[in-house]
Amino acid sequence: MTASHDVLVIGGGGAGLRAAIAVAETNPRLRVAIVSKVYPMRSHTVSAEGGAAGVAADDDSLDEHAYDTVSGSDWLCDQDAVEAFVHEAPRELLRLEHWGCPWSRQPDGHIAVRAFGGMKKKRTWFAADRTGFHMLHTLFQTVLSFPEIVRYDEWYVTKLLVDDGRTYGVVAIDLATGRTETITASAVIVCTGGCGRVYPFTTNANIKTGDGMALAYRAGAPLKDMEFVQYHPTGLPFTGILITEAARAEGGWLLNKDGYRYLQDYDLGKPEPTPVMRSMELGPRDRLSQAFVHEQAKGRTIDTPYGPIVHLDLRHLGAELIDAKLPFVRELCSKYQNIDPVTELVPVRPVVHYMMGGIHTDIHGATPIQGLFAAGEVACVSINGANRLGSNSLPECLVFGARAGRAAALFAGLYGGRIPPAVMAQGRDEEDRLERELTRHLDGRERIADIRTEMQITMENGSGIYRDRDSMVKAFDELQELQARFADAAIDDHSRTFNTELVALLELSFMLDVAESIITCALHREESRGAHQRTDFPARDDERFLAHSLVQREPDRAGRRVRYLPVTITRWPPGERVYGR
Amino acid sequence: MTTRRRPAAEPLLWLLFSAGGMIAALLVPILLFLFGVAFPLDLLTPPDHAHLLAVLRNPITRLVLFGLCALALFHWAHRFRYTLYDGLQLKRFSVVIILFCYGGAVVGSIISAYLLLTVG
Amino acid sequence: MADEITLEVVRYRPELRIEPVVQSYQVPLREHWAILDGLTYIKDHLDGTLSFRWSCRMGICGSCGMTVNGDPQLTCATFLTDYAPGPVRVEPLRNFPVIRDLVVDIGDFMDKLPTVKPWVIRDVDSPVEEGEYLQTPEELDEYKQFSMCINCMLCYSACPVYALEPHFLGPAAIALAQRYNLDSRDEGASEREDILSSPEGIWACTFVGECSAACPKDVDPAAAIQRYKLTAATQAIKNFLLPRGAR
Amino acid sequence: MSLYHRPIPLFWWLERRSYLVFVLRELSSVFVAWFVVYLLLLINAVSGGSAEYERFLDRSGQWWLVTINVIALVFVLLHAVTWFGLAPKAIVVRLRGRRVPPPLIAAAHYAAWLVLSAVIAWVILR
Repeated sequence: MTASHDVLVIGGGGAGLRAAIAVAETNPRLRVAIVSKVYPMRSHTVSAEGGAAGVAADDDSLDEHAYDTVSGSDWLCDQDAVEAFVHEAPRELLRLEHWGCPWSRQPDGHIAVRAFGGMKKKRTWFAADRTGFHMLHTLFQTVLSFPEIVRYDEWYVTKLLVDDGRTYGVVAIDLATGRTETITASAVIVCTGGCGRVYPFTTNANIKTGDGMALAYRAGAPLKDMEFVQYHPTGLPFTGILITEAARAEGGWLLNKDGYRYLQDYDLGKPEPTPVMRSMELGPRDRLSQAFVHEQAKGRTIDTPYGPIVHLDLRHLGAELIDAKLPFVRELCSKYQNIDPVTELVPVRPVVHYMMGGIHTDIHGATPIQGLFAAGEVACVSINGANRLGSNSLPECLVFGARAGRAAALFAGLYGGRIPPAVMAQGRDEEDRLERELTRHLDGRERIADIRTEMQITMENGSGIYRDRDSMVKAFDELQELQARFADAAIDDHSRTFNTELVALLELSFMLDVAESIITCALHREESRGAHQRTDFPARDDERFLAHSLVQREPDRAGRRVRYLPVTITRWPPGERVYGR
Repeated sequence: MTTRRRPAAEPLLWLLFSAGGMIAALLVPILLFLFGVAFPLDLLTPPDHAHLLAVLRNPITRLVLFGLCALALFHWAHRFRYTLYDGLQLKRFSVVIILFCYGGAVVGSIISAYLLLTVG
Repeated sequence: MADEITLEVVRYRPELRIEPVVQSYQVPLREHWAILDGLTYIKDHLDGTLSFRWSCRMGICGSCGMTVNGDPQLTCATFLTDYAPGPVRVEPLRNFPVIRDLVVDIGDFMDKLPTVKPWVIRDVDSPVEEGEYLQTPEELDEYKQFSMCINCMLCYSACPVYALEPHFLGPAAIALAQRYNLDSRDEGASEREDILSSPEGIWACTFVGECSAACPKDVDPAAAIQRYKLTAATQAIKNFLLPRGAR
Repeated sequence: MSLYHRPIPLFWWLERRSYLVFVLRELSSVFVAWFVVYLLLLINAVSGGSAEYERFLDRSGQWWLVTINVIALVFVLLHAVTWFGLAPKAIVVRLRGRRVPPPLIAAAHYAAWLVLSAVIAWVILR
């Protein structure tokens, strides 16, 4: 069976919904559709807590936001992209305000902004500490007002159809019925988010399995800067549930087992009773997570059944502030940790949170494959470089979702038309393959969960907060082995109706590819920068590596190739990252 | 989208139901306690006839009692209608139920008006 | 504390049987383990054929609503130890057609949601260049509670009216309409009036109140509906008493 | 795709305690209506003169009538308590721009109940 659209968006989160609206607004005649493996309001944008950065205050400027972002990225971002980003972010956030997003307000009715890590000024818009939830639902409900936007809810895309360097659509499974379908489109926008589930301990939802990255990678698109994996310094032990950076921005402290604000030992400034911008607890996430590892090495963390922890102290903030600005933090602590942050210390540890890397795109969201666009966490423009600043990712979804939507609309308007027969054949082949996946593993011996767990442990050991060549080579070999074992993975479930095991199998296969790309890029980058810290190459090396790594499959799919693309520098030459002084 | 039929009666019936529910909640417990339980069981001495008649002859009393009777009956009518719909799943007989319930309330209101107007 | 607990999972497999059957599994009983952790344990280690939805496991995405020992719950926010020594019965959400095992079809809600126009409607849209629509914290508080809905469907599962009257718009959809009606930036209340005041709208509700009891986010849809009844009734009286032009 | 629709039992409200309480709450309306009938009989008796009134008082002492009235009183109290509990959800009162907290509105209802009951008792028993 086939369906046909002009623009097809894969993923119904912040970037995907914004992109779909942009398409509909740019050219209302285009037939635009969103394919998502979950209902859009279940997308992982929903879990974002702290806020969305966009210059709003009188004492702030676009240049300062740009500089914070550039220095936060350890100079690995593209500065033209950052300039476009900081320029358009406030406008996008305002647009969301017009669509009904319940932003927190000042007493006079203007938007309120809060401090955030690595930002010199208060510029983070927030809706209490459920910012992502409110943004997602606002976008989703706004999408409902566009009847021309068609949705394929709970459809899982398994393949991008690419022929001769141009994309023509996807093959997807309707989960409820198990039906596979070729959905053609003149332009495809990938907005599937990140891949935190490649790691064992992550804030990411179960659905964050790097599908879009793997789809593009398999279709021949390069992935960029995949070695940069952000560890958020404050996740709850066991669950990995995120405790937002806003908790520290509102004045929370990080304490080691002696009750000591240990960040002062790591060149992050002096402890002050109230928060100081770009200092101490308001430093960037990479530096804070690294500081934790050093504390652990010094034996100053606290051991628990769920690993070593430090404490986040919010007690001095008082119940009133916590209820007004951090109600979700209080709810999460009480539900999942049985503690009340008003009176008790919150146990936290670093947790995999975000992929700086992703599908290589230009500042319009276009990938090297014609007609293929990407936006949001799945893409790498790059504005995040080696380390993303907290609250830059939500506006990134909006700014680059909208840009990709406009570019895709333009592309589809110009280059619509006939689908080559080879593409339809590809579609049929993929449908056949899925049919085989459903039955071929009848006699398999490996369990999906076992391979997945081993992959996650391999990734943590091989490319955690600190890496070195030996650990990564070992991890790479283990991944090869896991790929081989995957071929022998069994599935118990051969039903066509809502077969979540088949989805888990396909997700695992995507994750294995993404994991491989992460390790490959990390091995090749012989320096330390931002979130990529190598004990065997502890210094930043601008001479060799002030460049994006691009990893791409060889056409025969057997090997992979890494090359480097110079970073775009417009106004801020590489310098030292200074925090707290 | 098609414009839906907006029932004209439903808001009015709901208001009557609500007003009846409120007045019943406020006034019925004490009245029922006194005349239904306390006096019959001799927990309290019932008032003599002359006193009650005097109270009843007061136009304010009669107005209040009429309001209580009529609204309470409409409260019953509305609530009982939905109890039959949902509790016994009888919605298919809705025409009969509506006639019985609201018709009953109308007849009851007329009777109470008559009785209150003809107080000796 | 015993180290295992029994999960009695009600399973419906359309290919195999007409009626759902109960299947029991032994899962580890550990502190901090949610019902959902028990289910993923089954899926990963005992029986890969068990189907259920889940995603964020922090009570915000709304995927994992199920019926636990008769009550509608988010299984990621309901803990095994609270049900010890068990057994715990896990069923799909009530009042929805079951697609498979613990997966229900919420298409009905997804179809109804757009009919209440849950988006900002303005007579005249101001360009974003003119800045934000001002809204004081007090004005925000007017609708904030009703904006907390995560569409988890627990309220529909708890609502007997929805069970008996499938055309009923239902608690979450009405609460979301009220969320926009009460938003100081919105001017679309009159456009939502027809659908909300229809027999399938607020008037179908008999104020059982179970939606609000079930809501994991304290949205209180029952209150939204009652408030709208009062608004609609007052409006109806006004319409009746006042000539058309004076409204 | 064949969906499974769970059948709804006729007495679905026996499945959950809260549903049962709901149906009992709704049934309280029958006893409210019964009270109106009883009240009208009383009014009729008072109108009919002293003897008629005495006869009414005698009859009202019959065991079955007292039983009905005790049950009715329980239901009417259930009605009053649930009504005052739910009223704050529908009624939003603002004083000087601030929303009055719902528990306060409920408390106001109880206060009104108390005062009115006292007034009625005083008028009748005076």
